[in-house]
Amino acid sequence: MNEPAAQAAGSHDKVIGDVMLDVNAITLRFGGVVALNNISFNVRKHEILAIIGPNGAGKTSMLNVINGFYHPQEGEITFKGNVRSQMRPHIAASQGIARTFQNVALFKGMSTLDNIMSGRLMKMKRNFLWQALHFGPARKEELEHRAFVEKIIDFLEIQSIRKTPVGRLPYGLQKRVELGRALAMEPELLLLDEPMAGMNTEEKEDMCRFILDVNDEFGTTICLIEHDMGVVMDISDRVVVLDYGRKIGDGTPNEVRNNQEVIDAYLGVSHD
Amino acid sequence: MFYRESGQFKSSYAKDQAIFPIRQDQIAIVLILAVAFLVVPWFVNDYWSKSVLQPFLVFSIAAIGLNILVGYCGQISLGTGGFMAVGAYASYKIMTSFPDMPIVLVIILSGFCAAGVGILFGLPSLRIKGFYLAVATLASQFFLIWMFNKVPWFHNYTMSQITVPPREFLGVTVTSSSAGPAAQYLFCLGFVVVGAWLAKNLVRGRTGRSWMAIRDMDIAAELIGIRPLQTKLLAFAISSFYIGISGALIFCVYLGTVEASEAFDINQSFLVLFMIIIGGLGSILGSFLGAGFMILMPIVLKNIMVGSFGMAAVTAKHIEISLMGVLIVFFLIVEPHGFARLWQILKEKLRLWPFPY
Amino acid sequence: MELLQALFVSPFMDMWNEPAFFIETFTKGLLTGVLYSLVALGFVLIFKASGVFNFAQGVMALFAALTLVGLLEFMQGKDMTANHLVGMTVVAAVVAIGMLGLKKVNKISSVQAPYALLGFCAVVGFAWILRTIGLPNYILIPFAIVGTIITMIALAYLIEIAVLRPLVNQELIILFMSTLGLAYVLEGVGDLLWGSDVKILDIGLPTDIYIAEFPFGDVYIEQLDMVAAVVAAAMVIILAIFFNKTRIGRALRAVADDHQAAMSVGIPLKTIWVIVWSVAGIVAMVAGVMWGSSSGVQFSLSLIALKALPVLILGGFTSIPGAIVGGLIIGVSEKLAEVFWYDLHGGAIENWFAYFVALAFLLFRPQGLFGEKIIERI
Amino acid sequence: MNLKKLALGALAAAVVATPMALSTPASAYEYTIPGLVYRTGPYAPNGIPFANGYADYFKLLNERDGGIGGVKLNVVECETGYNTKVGVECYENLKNEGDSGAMVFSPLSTGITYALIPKATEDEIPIFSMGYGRTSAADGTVFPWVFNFPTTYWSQATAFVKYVGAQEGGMENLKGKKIALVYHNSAYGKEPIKTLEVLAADLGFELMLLPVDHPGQEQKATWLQVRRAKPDWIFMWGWGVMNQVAIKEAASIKYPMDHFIGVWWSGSENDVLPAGDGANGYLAGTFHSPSNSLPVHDQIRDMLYANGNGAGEVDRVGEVLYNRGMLNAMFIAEGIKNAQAIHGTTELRGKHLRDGLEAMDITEARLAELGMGGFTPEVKVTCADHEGGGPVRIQQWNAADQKWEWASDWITPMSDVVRELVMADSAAYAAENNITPVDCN
Repeated sequence: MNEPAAQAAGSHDKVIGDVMLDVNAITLRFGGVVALNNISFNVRKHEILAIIGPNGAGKTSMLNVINGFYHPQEGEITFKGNVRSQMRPHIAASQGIARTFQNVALFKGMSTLDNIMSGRLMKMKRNFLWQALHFGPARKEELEHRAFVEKIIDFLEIQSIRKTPVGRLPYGLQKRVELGRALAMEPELLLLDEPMAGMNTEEKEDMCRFILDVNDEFGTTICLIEHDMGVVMDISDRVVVLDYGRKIGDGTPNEVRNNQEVIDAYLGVSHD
Repeated sequence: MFYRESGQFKSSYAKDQAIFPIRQDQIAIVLILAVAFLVVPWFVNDYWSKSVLQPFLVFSIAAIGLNILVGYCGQISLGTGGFMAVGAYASYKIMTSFPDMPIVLVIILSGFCAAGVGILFGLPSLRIKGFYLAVATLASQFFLIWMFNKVPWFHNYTMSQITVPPREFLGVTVTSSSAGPAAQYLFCLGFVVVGAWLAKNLVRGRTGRSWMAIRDMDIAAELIGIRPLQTKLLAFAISSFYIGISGALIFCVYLGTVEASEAFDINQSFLVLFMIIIGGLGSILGSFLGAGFMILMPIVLKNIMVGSFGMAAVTAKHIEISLMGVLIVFFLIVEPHGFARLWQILKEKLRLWPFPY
Repeated sequence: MELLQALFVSPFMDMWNEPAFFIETFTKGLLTGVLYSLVALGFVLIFKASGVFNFAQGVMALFAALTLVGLLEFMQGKDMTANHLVGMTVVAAVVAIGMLGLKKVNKISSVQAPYALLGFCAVVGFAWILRTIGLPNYILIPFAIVGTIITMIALAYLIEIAVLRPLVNQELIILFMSTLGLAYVLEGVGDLLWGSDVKILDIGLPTDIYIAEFPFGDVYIEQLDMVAAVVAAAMVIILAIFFNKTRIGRALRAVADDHQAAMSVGIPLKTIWVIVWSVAGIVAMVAGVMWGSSSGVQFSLSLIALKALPVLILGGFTSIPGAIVGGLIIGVSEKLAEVFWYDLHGGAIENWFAYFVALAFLLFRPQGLFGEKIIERI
Repeated sequence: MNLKKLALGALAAAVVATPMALSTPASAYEYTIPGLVYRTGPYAPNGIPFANGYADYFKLLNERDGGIGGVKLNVVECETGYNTKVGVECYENLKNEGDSGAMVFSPLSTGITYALIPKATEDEIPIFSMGYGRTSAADGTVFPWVFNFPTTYWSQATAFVKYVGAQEGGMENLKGKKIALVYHNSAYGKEPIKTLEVLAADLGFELMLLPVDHPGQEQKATWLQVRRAKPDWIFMWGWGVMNQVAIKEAASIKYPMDHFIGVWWSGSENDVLPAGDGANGYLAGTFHSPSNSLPVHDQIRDMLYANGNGAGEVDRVGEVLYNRGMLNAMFIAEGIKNAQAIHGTTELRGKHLRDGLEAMDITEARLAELGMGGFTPEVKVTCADHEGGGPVRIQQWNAADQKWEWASDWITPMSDVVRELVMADSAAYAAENNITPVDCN
């Protein structure tokens, strides 16, 4: 955590591993609307993959499919060698997929600390009877996880709002807490849905730094959606471009930047 | 002035996570418990015990139970009366079938019976949400009451009005009318204190957090790995467990005789719901404050109007009903988050006093 | 085996063997369902426009019926106790306040503040004059009905000021509980003003029965129920026209769709709420009259709200056709179940059976029969 | 802030405590007569006239006779709303009220009666549940503190069957007849079932049970059943709105009203008036006259209502439930008078009144003295028999004159049947609660 901030993409040397998540020919329909049309791509271990595309391109739907919230009509997903076409979100979570949301999906009635602690729920094993007694193993477990969560709080520099109900926090901080909750799950794959939306430049820089640090230090694979092209080009190792439910580009930032189809899709649509 | 937390440093997470992290609170709670356990029993008479303290205590348990379901897990239930009836009739059946069973065990077992029934009627909560669920839980209310009224096995083939036989706890009679006011009060108090402590532990731990996650945003909760069905059903079970214990205590200790369709009708469901909303959703303390308000307020109003102003009982009752309504609306407007929130605000002010900012 | 027989075979054989009785049961179920629908309609109107699950709807029906009877008895020259006189005065005062309210809602009426006082005197005076002259009932009854409608409008206005406005944007459960508080207030005040005796409500509705003769037997139908069905149908048609054809109706639908958006295009939310609660109050009055005519007006009238709840979840909280169809389904199914499956359960199952029917529907359509489909987004 | 809260709390506590502290230092000894009334809630229409009759009679005694033996009667009403919880609160609140403490409780609710029986036994205050409550309390050896004279639900059920038998031309003609029981689906409504089942087995009639759930606003299905099964007779154990709706529904299926008999809680003016002419001929059991023109009524009108002291409206004096409240009060007053004679003092408490109630022996001559000639049959209570085995009479509604009229003579219940059931039930209660029966010899 003492590493200096924002490094440019590719300038840090890291080992991109094997394919971790393989999305194969996914098609998702809502009634007559085709939200995703025969999409295939993969995410490799330890990389930062960005999914970009104009509004309504199906980016969020794609994340929803990956973590089991939407069930695609066709295609399959292979995660860490397990093939599946449909599953419940909590199973995705237990396999190591965590995510944040476009519109912050924190538990508004709970404090920052409790929100992040809730990310540890799956790791806590003692049943409710032990907890009711708050004694022995349950107490020990609670304190261990508290210690872990405190590390995340330190990492995200949100110590001062530890006990504040998140409903009262400004948007930027809420996004940070949400990242904290996802990190608390110690995920292998972290899905971030527009982590920087609605932030000012300074907050964006902070968030970039956190993302890169997570990728670096915890070795977490990250798949993110972002509209800010500057950010995308800076931090991602690879970019997938969606438009109207189709994949129109897939490659390194530089490749994508020069892809004619992508340029067409974005023509006239200025995103910063 | 007296209420300061400055200078109290928490040197471990354990201390920070204690139920009462602030020393003044610790002292206060010890004092309250000491008074409740050691002082009150010497002074309590029949009137205080039967009309004020016992209903307050047993309804506090029910309020804690319902608060777990509604306040923490966000599932609105109007079936409280039905689950209370399960507790009451279960305790009657267990008591008469196994006359030698200790009364504490009887009441706890009754709680488990209610928990089982709660799980059963909690099943629709997976698909039905919000007010649809609230109204659907009325099905349990009406069905359970009908069943206890209908099936003679539940009341040992006599009248549907069941009466508690005398039972002893630690050599002192606690059920039936031969029990003294202090004994009954202490018996209820014991359940309340243990129940509140266990509930507090639950809601501040992993279980409570998964409930609150479901309450605040069930979709997101599922995405961080919470299983909605299990979590909701656990809330239904534990909530019904408390409510069942409360029902068993109402039957065994407080009233001594009940009839399902009268003692546990839908008004009880609303009463307990009022308690937790006036007291504060998602707060154990609020359950107590709400129960206190809803039990004490009518008595206070009545005694002011009849006792002090000499009003006719009936006029006083009409005014009391209206006033209760007005007070409820008033408190909802003043602080929709209940007395518990008011108390919290007061504490924050006290901490800063005499400097308002 | 016997259980299966009693469950699946003999009831249907009974229906087949006794066609006249089956028709009668079915018809009575439908007609009862209409009465349930009337109560449910009030819930739906309010929920649609203000998102409030108004538990006071039953008590509003009681309150309206009490006011109607009270006014009527007053004008008929019945001996008044002090309470009744106070009651009359309070009703007049409420009406006056209501007129003040109408002034604010000046798009509908241009009543000025001083006229409120005049209105107050007019109500009391007019009622008093009618009382003194001793007019026949067919003149008094319309006046009493109009008086009650005005009272319900005034009540809606008061509720908007005292309950809805301070609680705007609160959570739904808080609003729900506030209507329970409101129910207490109305119950206490109603009792205080008009006493809690049974009052006989006779506004000239028929009490006899209609006998339909079939070759296979006679079918008895109460005329009161038929009137209720006609009135309910008329109300639904009027409401449909009101909602679809008038300017206010369009505004109402806009509010129902999206409060914020409606406000942003200049629809006065508060006015809309007053209107909706007034309409619900009038619906409550009709329900109160229909139920009160058969049992007398008394506290129990307020408990009919409980019969409307399963209708609500079955039909959907936001759907007027849902309330109607839901009412009919509940009415018919509970009557058939109670009567033809009697041997199995021994009676008195209607209270919970309606909920189970609704629950069964809900498991397939969690948003109710006609409710809008819930799409989960994140 | 804190102080303010504390002060408020203290105030609240003081207010709660007031009724206990406020035992007014009376100048003269007074009897506290608790009136557990319900003038609110779903059963208020029935509770109000009863409470008025009860209060008026005691007031009359104070006005006319200066109390009983010179001791004034202080009726303290407590509103229960027919709710057991509140009833218990009322009991605890009133049991030590005044010099005498509560003399006797008449809860007028099955639920409250059941709840108070063990408590009152413990506190030695008699319960007088006149014609309601726990029927087996008629066994004075197990329930020495409970009285339910002049008659009980079970006696009434047998009296109904006897009446029907007489109408059918002999008990043997009951064989093969069908009798439906429409009942309030609660402990109260289920009271007669066992008795009727025993009689059905004995006499060979068929018993059909039709429960109606509280409140009974909607009974179409029940009456469809009746229309289908066409029972020869209908008995009804109803209360509150259930009565009005049932009578209306019966009329609208053209059921012969003179074959429809209500319990004494289903036979008041309230119950029949909403049905209008349809209710004409409806029958109901009772244990007192429906007259409103006995001397005692005139005295109440003259001495109370003329001076604006009446509890209700003057034209409702003498209604069925009003009379019943008055009768309840009369029995209590006679009990007090007996107790004064037995104990030789006027400074009585509840435990003394018990002896007075147990010595209850009301003769026609005594009734005439009280201005109640022919109001109720003679009653004699003994240590073992707290019911008095009183007869039941059937009254019939005359819709044209809006009056209840006698439809039968006094019918003696089948005491042997009832007594056997009473003994069995009270023995079970005694066993369950470790009660040793009192020796009455």
